[in-house]
Amino acid sequence: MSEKTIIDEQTIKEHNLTLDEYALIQELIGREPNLTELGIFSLMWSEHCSYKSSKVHLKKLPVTGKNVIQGPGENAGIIDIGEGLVAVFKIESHNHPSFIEPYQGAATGVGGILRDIFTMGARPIAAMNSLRFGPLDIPKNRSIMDGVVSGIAGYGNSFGVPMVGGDVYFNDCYSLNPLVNAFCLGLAEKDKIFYARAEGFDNAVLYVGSKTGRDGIHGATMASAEFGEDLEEKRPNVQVGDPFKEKLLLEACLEVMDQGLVVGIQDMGAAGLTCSTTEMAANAGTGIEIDLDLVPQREEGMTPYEIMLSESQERMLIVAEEDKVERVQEVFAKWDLDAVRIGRVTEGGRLHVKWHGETVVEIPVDSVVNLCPAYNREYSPPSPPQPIIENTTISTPQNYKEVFLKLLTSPTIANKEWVFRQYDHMVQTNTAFLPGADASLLRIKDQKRALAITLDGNSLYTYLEPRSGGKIAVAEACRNLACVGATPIGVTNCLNFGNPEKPEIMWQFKEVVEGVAEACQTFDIPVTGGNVSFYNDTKGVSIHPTPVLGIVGMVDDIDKAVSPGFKEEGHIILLLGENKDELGASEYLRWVLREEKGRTPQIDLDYEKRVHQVCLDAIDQELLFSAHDISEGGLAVCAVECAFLSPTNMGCSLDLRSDLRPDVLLFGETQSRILVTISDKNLEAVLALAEKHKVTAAVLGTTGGDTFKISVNDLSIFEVPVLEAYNAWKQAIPEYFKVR
Amino acid sequence: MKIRVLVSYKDSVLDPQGQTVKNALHTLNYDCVKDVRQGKVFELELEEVSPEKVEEVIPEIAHTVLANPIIEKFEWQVIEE
Amino acid sequence: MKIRVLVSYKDSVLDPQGQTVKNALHTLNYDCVKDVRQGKVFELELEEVSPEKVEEVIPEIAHTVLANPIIEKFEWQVIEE
Amino acid sequence: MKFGVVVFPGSNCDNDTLHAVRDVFEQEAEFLWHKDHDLKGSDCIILPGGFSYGDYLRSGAIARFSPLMQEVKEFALKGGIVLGICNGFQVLLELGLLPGAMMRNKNLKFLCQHVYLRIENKDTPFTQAGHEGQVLRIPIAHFDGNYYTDRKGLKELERNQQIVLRYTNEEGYLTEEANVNGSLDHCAGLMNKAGNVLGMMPHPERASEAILGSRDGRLIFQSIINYIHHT
Ligand SMILES: Nc1ncnc2c1ncn2[C@@H]1O[C@H](COP(=O)(O)OP(=O)(O)O)[C@@H](O)[C@H]1O
Ligand SMILES: [Mg+2]
Repeated sequence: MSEKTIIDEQTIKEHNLTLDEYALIQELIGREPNLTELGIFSLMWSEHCSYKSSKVHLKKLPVTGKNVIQGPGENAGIIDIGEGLVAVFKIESHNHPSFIEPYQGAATGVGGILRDIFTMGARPIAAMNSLRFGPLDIPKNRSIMDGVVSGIAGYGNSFGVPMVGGDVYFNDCYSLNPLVNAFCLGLAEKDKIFYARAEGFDNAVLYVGSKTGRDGIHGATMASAEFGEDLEEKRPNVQVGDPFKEKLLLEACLEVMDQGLVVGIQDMGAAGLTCSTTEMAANAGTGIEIDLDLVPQREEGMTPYEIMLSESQERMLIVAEEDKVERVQEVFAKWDLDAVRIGRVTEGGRLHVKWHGETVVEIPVDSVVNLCPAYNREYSPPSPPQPIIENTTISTPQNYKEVFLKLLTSPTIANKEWVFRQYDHMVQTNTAFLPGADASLLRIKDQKRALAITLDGNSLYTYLEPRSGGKIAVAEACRNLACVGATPIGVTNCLNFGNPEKPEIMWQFKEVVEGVAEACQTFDIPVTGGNVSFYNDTKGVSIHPTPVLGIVGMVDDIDKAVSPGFKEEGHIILLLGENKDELGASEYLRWVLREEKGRTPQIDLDYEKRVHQVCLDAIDQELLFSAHDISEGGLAVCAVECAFLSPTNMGCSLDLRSDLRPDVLLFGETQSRILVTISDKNLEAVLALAEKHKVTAAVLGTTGGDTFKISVNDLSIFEVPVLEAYNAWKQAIPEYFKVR
Repeated sequence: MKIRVLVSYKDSVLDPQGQTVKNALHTLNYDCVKDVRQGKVFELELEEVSPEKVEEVIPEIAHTVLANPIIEKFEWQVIEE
Repeated sequence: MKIRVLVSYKDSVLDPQGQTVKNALHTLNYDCVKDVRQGKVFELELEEVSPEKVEEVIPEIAHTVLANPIIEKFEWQVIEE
Repeated sequence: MKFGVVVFPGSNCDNDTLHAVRDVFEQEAEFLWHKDHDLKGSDCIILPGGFSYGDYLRSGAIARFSPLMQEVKEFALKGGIVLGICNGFQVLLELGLLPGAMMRNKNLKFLCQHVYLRIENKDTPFTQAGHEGQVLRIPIAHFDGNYYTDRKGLKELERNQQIVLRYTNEEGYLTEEANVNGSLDHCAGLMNKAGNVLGMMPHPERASEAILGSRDGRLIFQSIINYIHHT
């Protein structure tokens, strides 16, 4: 064996392995590993690849259901949607790279999630992204946001996947640790799904796509370590994405799949060749033998360590039968791509890597892929616990109009057009609802049915009450789907947390996962996959626990789907659900009163589900003109958004009756509420549906006029021209980016 | 005074644009072109600065604004006094 | 042999990218920067070509491929023999 | 009639365009591979949107060297109907079939949104189903759509009524704000002097079905179909 480096404690530490883990490695392979082998274990046993801290808790998520074809474990989850089609979807984080190099970090994040989808045989039909930044008055945060958004745009637009939605939240905790979570949905034919399995002894192992360079060596371990002062040094580990190559790769892969030339396929994302070879072999109970001299290389003099650990983008590993190799190569040549045989599938479950005629790696794949120790890390709630805040200590607004306009300028609430205008959200001509609706709606060509997708996750809730926040994240995503008329069919989730070695972070994690699990169970939706991103701490400060839920829903008849904007003057505005005395954890408290405190809204999942059912039934019976869920900013913001999203900035007047304080009533974020509009003649039918499902429903007002008016118990609270409110909402984010 | 700053990807970083240009040149039968790297050039017009100041300011500007030191390198020269 | 080709907008064409860089520099108080123009630089690695051939080929490549003569001009130089 | 939709590496509106002419307008239509030399008897060639060759170097700059573009050029010079949409428009400019060049959008950002266009010249194969001054709502999605030509070139364009579509506001006025990408003279769609080649930045194929929010793009395809049927 070459590369006889002595492996000392320092080396082990640099590879983010503990001494116990190292001892286990020695035991598993029956000798000292060499440096390349150590690198391989280090990658595959990193938190990012092995889920060693999260596994025990992730088991609590419900993963089964009658339509689940593939749950967690593969590159993406798969749900059978009938008529011979499957939906393939997944969410991934690219937080650390996006902080280091916002444009390329975010771009390659998009590239990675796209490959996860098309490696399974699905054509990506839509993408979304969930972003978290620090406050925009800090220039560094603006430049991160600018870079991230243009990076996502740069990659997605060129590749040709519509970026149809997402969410953006702002909080101090993301200042040195932005979050970039990328979601993608693909469609495939049920009988043309491909897995990462190296089946069939002696089948050829082909390397396709871009050449290998010294990119992002140790990217996966980087994503598994806290950033300290040595940030600068870790910097060169960022890759440059090539969306053009990726597009060619997509077309070539789908073509060889369509022609039945592929046995198994796996993208080379984080952990590159290492991950794809070992996982494909382990999944199939086989081994793989490759010769590194055959790997297309961009740079000279690369060592086996570098080649195996490189994270160069836009590459895939394909296993094909010997007599099909030539045809595979022809297809790739048509798309101007390399497809090079680098090895073969072997018996005996070992990864065998040769270089310059010598064996440089010889290890059991199972030990690398499946035998990483799982940790049940210590957890404990923070002490002291999060402070509760009593309404009585909160002063009521002097000037409601002013406060309301201010709330609309919170970047978390403000219009996100500055973001999504940079994304091609219409390519592929399936986008039936443009960004701005509660959920994005995608038609399926030649079908009545449509898919709806949404991302959600309010981390202020999960910070203050992790379990309840976890439930709410699921509930809100499902509510977004219900608002357009979609029934949820599957969940993917990205769990962004701090350092799991800290007991209070682990506690947050456990609580959130249990909350998410409970909600998914109640809504009866399977979790088909996701991603965990730990170590989102910079200089010892952790982000708020941030689960991002990506939920896919199905609309049976696209012509019945409903959007959030008011449609016509004189419609009745009806509230489904109840207003409660809950102001804690609200965006109003955070942005206007600068208090990140209080209890989160309490959620009754069963009631929530019934609210969705009322909405879904009403949409199915074509009783609703619009529906919009109440979330950040509360009832007032929800209603004014319906005005903004109407074709003409149509106003409304709300005449509320309530015993609640007006500020609580207007800005509180009680869950399980949907604001709908209906015509006079349908009022009774909708009320009957509400009664049937034991849901409270109340008429709040009517649409029309060009002002937004609210009164409570006949007392006028404020009135504002819709246009004035609209401008505040619309200009808030662009204002930060104006050249001064 | 006129300064020219050249910014390009570090040698180890993939340069998709340069590669694509190279391939295009090959289809046009310019086979003598073995490699292409593409970068950016900035021409800065400066006023009222001493040569010493320039020595200080330009690398600073290049490092913080014009180039992204994580993936890019730069060089600069005076092209007009 | 290494050739550097610089491509930039003709003087008559507005250069919004350069302007944006200039504005960014002004916000950072680099007031000495009066103007910025941004362009592209290509570094071509050539093999097996005579100097005469280079004189012929490079302007051709620059004119037909690297620059769009409607809006751009170019200059070139040998940077490594 | 038959449409040929050219596929370059990096084209990503090729399927959308084919869907529009073949499934929505029920015309014969086929993809044309950039490496081939065969127009397959098409009556109208469409260069679709996307990022041919990644738009590296310049938008459309490399696609123009594709083998098939020789045939397209000859086809156009003989009077064949050619429509370039978005990236296809950029290719036509680079190819020299249309005058001028594209620069980055004035705000230096990619722009995806609906815009309003006014038909400036209805006596063309591409707009004859409409009327002069008619305002269309069609989406754009591009980074380099800021049209430029020199003063002399512009005069020429105006003299020949070659600017077929202009960015306006909803009421059809040429406001600064409506000219989202900063194009010279609000140029959104440009024709050659002979009148058989049109380049337009907006995507008519994205506005050809009610479910997509607008059907105004149909006018362009309908005009071409009418035109071909009458010649
Ligand atoms: N990162 C993003 N990318 C694309 N669209 C976004 C993004 N963030 C927000 N949007 C769009 O803006 C709209 C409003 O966003 P948000 O305020 O987060 O809505 P909500 O919480 O009600 O779902 C949504 O339709 C969403 O799709
Ligand atoms: Mg919502």
